[in-house]
Amino acid sequence: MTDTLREAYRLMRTIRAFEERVHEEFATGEIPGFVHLYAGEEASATGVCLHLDDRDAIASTHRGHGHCIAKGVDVKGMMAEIYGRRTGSCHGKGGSMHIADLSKGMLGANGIVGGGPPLICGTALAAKQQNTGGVGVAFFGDGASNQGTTLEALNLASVWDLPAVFVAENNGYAEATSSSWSVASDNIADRAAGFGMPGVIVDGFDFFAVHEAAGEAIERARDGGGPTLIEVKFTRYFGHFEGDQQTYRAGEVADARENLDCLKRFRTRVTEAGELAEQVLDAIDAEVAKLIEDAVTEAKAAPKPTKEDLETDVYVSY
Amino acid sequence: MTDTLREAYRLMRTIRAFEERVHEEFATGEIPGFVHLYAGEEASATGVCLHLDDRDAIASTHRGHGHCIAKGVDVKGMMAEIYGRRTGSCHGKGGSMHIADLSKGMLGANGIVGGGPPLICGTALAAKQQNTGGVGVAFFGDGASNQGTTLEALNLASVWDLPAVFVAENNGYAEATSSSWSVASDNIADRAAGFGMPGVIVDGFDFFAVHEAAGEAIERARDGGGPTLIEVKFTRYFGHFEGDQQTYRAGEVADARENLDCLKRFRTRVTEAGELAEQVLDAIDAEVAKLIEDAVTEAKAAPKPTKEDLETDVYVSY
Amino acid sequence: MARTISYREAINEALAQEMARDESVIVMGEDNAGGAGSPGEDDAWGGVLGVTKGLFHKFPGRVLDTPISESAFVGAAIGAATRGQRPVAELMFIDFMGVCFDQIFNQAAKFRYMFGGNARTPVVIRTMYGAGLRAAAQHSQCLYPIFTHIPGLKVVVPSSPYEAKGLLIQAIRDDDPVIFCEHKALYDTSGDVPEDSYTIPFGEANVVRDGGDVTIVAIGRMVAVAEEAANELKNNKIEAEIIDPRTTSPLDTETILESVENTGRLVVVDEASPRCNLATDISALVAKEAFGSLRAPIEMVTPPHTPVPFSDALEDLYIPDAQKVLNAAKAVVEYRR
Amino acid sequence: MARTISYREAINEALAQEMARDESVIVMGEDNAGGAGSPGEDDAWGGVLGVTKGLFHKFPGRVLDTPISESAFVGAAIGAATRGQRPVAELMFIDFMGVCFDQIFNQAAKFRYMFGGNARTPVVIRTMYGAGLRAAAQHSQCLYPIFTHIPGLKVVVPSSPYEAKGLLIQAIRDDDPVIFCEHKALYDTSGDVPEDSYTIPFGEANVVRDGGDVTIVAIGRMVAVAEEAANELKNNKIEAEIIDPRTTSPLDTETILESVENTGRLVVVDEASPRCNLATDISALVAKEAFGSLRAPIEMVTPPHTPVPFSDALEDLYIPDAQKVLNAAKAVVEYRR
Ligand SMILES: Cc1ncc(C[n+]2csc(CCOP(=O)(O)OP(=O)(O)O)c2C)c(N)n1
Ligand SMILES: Cc1ncc(C[n+]2csc(CCOP(=O)(O)OP(=O)(O)O)c2C)c(N)n1
Ligand SMILES: [Mg+2]
Ligand SMILES: [Mg+2]
Repeated sequence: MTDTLREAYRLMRTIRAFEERVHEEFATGEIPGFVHLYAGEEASATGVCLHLDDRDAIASTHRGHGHCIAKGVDVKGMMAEIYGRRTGSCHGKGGSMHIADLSKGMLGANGIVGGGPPLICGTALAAKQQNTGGVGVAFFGDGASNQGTTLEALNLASVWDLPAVFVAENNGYAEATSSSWSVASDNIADRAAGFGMPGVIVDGFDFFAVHEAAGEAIERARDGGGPTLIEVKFTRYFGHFEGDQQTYRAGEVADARENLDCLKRFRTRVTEAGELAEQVLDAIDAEVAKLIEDAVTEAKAAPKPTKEDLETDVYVSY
Repeated sequence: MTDTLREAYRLMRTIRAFEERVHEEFATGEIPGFVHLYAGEEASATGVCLHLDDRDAIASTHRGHGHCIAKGVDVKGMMAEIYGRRTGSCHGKGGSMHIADLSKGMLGANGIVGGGPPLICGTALAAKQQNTGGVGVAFFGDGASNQGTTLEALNLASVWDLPAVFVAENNGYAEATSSSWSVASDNIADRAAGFGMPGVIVDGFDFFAVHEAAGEAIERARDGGGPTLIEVKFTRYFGHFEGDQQTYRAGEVADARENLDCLKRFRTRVTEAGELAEQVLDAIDAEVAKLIEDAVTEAKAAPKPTKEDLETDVYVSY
Repeated sequence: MARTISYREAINEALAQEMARDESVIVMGEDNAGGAGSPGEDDAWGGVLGVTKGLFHKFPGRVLDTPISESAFVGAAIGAATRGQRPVAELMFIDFMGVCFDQIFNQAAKFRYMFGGNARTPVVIRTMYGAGLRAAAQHSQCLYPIFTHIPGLKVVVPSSPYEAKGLLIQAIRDDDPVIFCEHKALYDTSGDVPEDSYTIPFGEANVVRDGGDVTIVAIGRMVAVAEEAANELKNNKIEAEIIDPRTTSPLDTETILESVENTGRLVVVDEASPRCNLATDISALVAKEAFGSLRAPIEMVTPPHTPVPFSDALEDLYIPDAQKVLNAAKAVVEYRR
Repeated sequence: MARTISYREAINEALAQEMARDESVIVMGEDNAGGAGSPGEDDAWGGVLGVTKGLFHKFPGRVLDTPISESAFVGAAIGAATRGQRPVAELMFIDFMGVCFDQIFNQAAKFRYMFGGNARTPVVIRTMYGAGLRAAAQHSQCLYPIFTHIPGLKVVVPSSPYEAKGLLIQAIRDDDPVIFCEHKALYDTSGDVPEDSYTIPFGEANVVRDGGDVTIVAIGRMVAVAEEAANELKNNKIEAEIIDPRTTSPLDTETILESVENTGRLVVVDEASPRCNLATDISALVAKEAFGSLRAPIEMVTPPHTPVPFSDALEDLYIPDAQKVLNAAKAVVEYRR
């Protein structure tokens, strides 16, 4: 259990540090393209993925860095990818919105809202056909919960009785649009009943709440009990993407950072309970800081892909 | 009220007679293409459309004849269309699956399962923008209730607070697939809550039940009370399309025809209550029989479209 | 040993043989068995036109019915393909691609490139295309040009039972996403097909008929139309060479160019809508790469730029026929600058 | 009076003028205002790149934010168009067509034909296309060839602020469904644009530059690339005629054919993927209709058959540039049979 806690903290801290740093680096103009940061939402990816292993696959979103890190994708490869380098996870061909590592069961960040849930029906089906006990987990946002692909996937997972978990990350906004407006029901979890599965709501700032709810859902899925929809509620710390002025928001971020932050709450809880010492956590912070520093340094120094790379990797054979 | 009852019976009888006759004619091999018959489901189209007028629009499905007749599309034009004649509702260009009459607010049968509900959000939006008090009604099947387009439309209608009614015609099957299997919730109406609207279940063999539920929903919509999902449960009398051997079915059709039939029940009820006399109903039957006979005769005698028609009607201007 | 079987049977046999050979092959689609949850027969349909009939009982648990949720189940096939399965998903009519295209062209087609080569998505999407069954505008389209346009997809358009079987087996064994386009008006046509399993490689055209006067490239069902025209042309002492590309992506450009270098004349017959279709694609290829050999304008025989009409009277005018191919071939042969 | 404004401003102005002129024009899309249900500013975004900014307050109740439900709201725009509105729906990136294509190509595009002429669907779908912003494979496609393939759709590809305004006003007044493709890398480019309202008719190409040695047909952003190449060609004493079709459907075939009849040489520059794209479409047109005038192979300058890469290093290689157009033009001018 101490190991799990340590790992949970390490993952959450890594995600946070990664995102804070990308935020800074983006401002310098050196990072190309669109970047969507996961800071504030760390407890979700971490609380879910800590239950997963090699049998399991996840599908992510445009806001994918956290899911990648939590599922074990190499952090340096990720940073290099965001910089468009040949040493990146996708050799610079994908970028932030397409980081993937299929060998780790990470099916990719996804530039299409609602792109992931159908794919996860497939990874869950494969696990079922192969009898591996594996599960599929689809992460998607409140905005994506209105995309037909997502809704179809919920129904299909139930109909096929798949070992799947649908994690609706409700951070209150899809771009500048409030989920209280765009989701016609009170909660995304209220949709679960219409697709024949349990729907659960958890506080996304609370690692332990997410971890517990995800644990139950994943265990049920592994045991043949079918899919679950988990709605995780929280706030993103940065804009929709880097560059977003966020004039549609009020003071919710400052409040969340101050009073709800998953890392702070985690630290308070585990130290007060005597489960992990402050020094252990501080050591992790330092270790993570170094990792991120190295990742950025190496990414910046790495070569970009060249003419030879342009037309490769389209097909296995053609 | 007597007028409404008479009209209700006339519409239901017209639909039944139309479909029974198309069934016979199809068997002779003279009707081209795919034909899906609405017999058995008459109370739905009729019970809903009797509340509608020129301000209102409906969208239908591949099983569209009943909706067309109930919304006032010319029966002879329909028959000619099914025969592919130049005198048909669509000049022979559409066929059974695309009969439409926009001047009557009938947006078309639709070859795409789930094609209609998004369109109806639009007709409802237009009514709202123009402040006509009009409503939009989308008919769709149990199979279509699993199509993402349908589910998205439910949410959008709620979010935009549209004067729309969604009528899920659950006839137990999508092709050969049972709705008890393909719809993961117990009822399609159970999905309404997830999209912030009331969900109602009615006996589709009972004209009065449909008429009442639809009346409430349509009135609420006209009054600015937003959309409703109505699930109408019944059985289709013929195969999915003409030619379907229906080996997936048990004795439900014989039972329904014998004990649940909407026309029989309607007749019993109105005659027993003394609202309409047997003779009045018989006279309608005779009138309808003649109409259908004439429609077939005229359709068979009508000319087919010619070379000159092939490339017209693609654009208003090009 | 070859027997005469139908296009439908050839496809069914290819599926059955590959399912027997490789456990990871699974089949899914609306009513691919037929009867899920119903009280009667549980393999009631075998697909809307019976192509997958019988597989359900032969391969228990490996033929899956689906709800009418094309995005979800096509996506599921794609997801499963990334995890060790070789799914064959049926998109009943190619016309329905509009409700699930994203999963095909933004997901399956791009995984390998976006992920820097670290993906393999061996999924086959079988789908029915084409006019001739009076199925009207939403059930009669070709649309393979759209899939051909997308890098990352392979597109197969078998013209006969023999091609159907060999190309489908190849598609299933292939490691890239494949769109397998079956012409609905061909299902009941017959031809000689070996009983044993065999593959036809992608990107290798079939020279259906040799001839030195004009090259006719024809796609899918149009191959038979071209053959009909070629018989008639022979009566006019014109020898047409007919090329069936068999796959539009990859396209066997070499065979086409060689033929045109020999004949100097080209007619392309494509049942797809005329703008940005295979006829334009192949014409452009030749106008670029074999211009020096061309002795006449390149003719394209296609339907008009209209949706597919319902009425038999119109549909018969809509679909390219042998007469139109004949006229085009004569025009290019008789052309004098 | 013309002033210099940006492509973004030109589009915004066209929308504002048409909304002022015609009450039935409404605008909808994800964050087209921005801020629905949120505590802060209620016109916070004006679309993801600010194109519709300001309209929300100018035209109360006529700029609608939407959930991320492209099928539903694009379908709603289409449905509303059949009932007296002239909706302009924004499909944020053209790459998202895969989740809503059915409503566009099977519904809007086919209504009029399927219903025997008894339908009118004046809907405009504005959408952003093209590479250059390091937006990677799912946010950088062109895809207008797919829409051009579909009978019943009109497709507009404005190359400058002037064309953008005049073509958008025409699109809104047009009675057919129009796909209006805005190149994301052009939003910040500027040009002279009349303040008053004006329309540019569909199907009339713009001859951007006269020249007798080679015809260059270029689409959308490629017009500027062609101009750059033409300047360089001039230094080589080669006079290029540049044609901007402005609409790909309808296509002004006459202007293209006349030019090639004069120059005898053709280069087509298309940013879309190379198979079944506009470059092949226009090449095929010319190889069929102007063969007698052609004095050289038809060259096509397009990206390779790959998804759009993310890294700036690769994306810059991917997009056709002036050097490639220059090389192609030189090749056809210098060609000897
Ligand atoms: C199909 C599709 N529609 C629209 C977009 C543009 N888009 C990208 S992210 C986003 C908002 C997503 O909101 P949500 O699902 O809540 O995820 P979050 O950004 O809050 O993590 C939108 C509209 C897209 N990428 N794909
Ligand atoms: C998008 C799409 N998928 C599949 C089909 C093929 N199809 C036509 S009708 C049908 C069954 C529809 O079932 P349901 O919605 O219950 O309507 P019913 O036929 O029972 O009236 C199917 C699968 C289609 N036309 N469109
Ligand atoms: Mg969100
Ligand atoms: Mg049904």
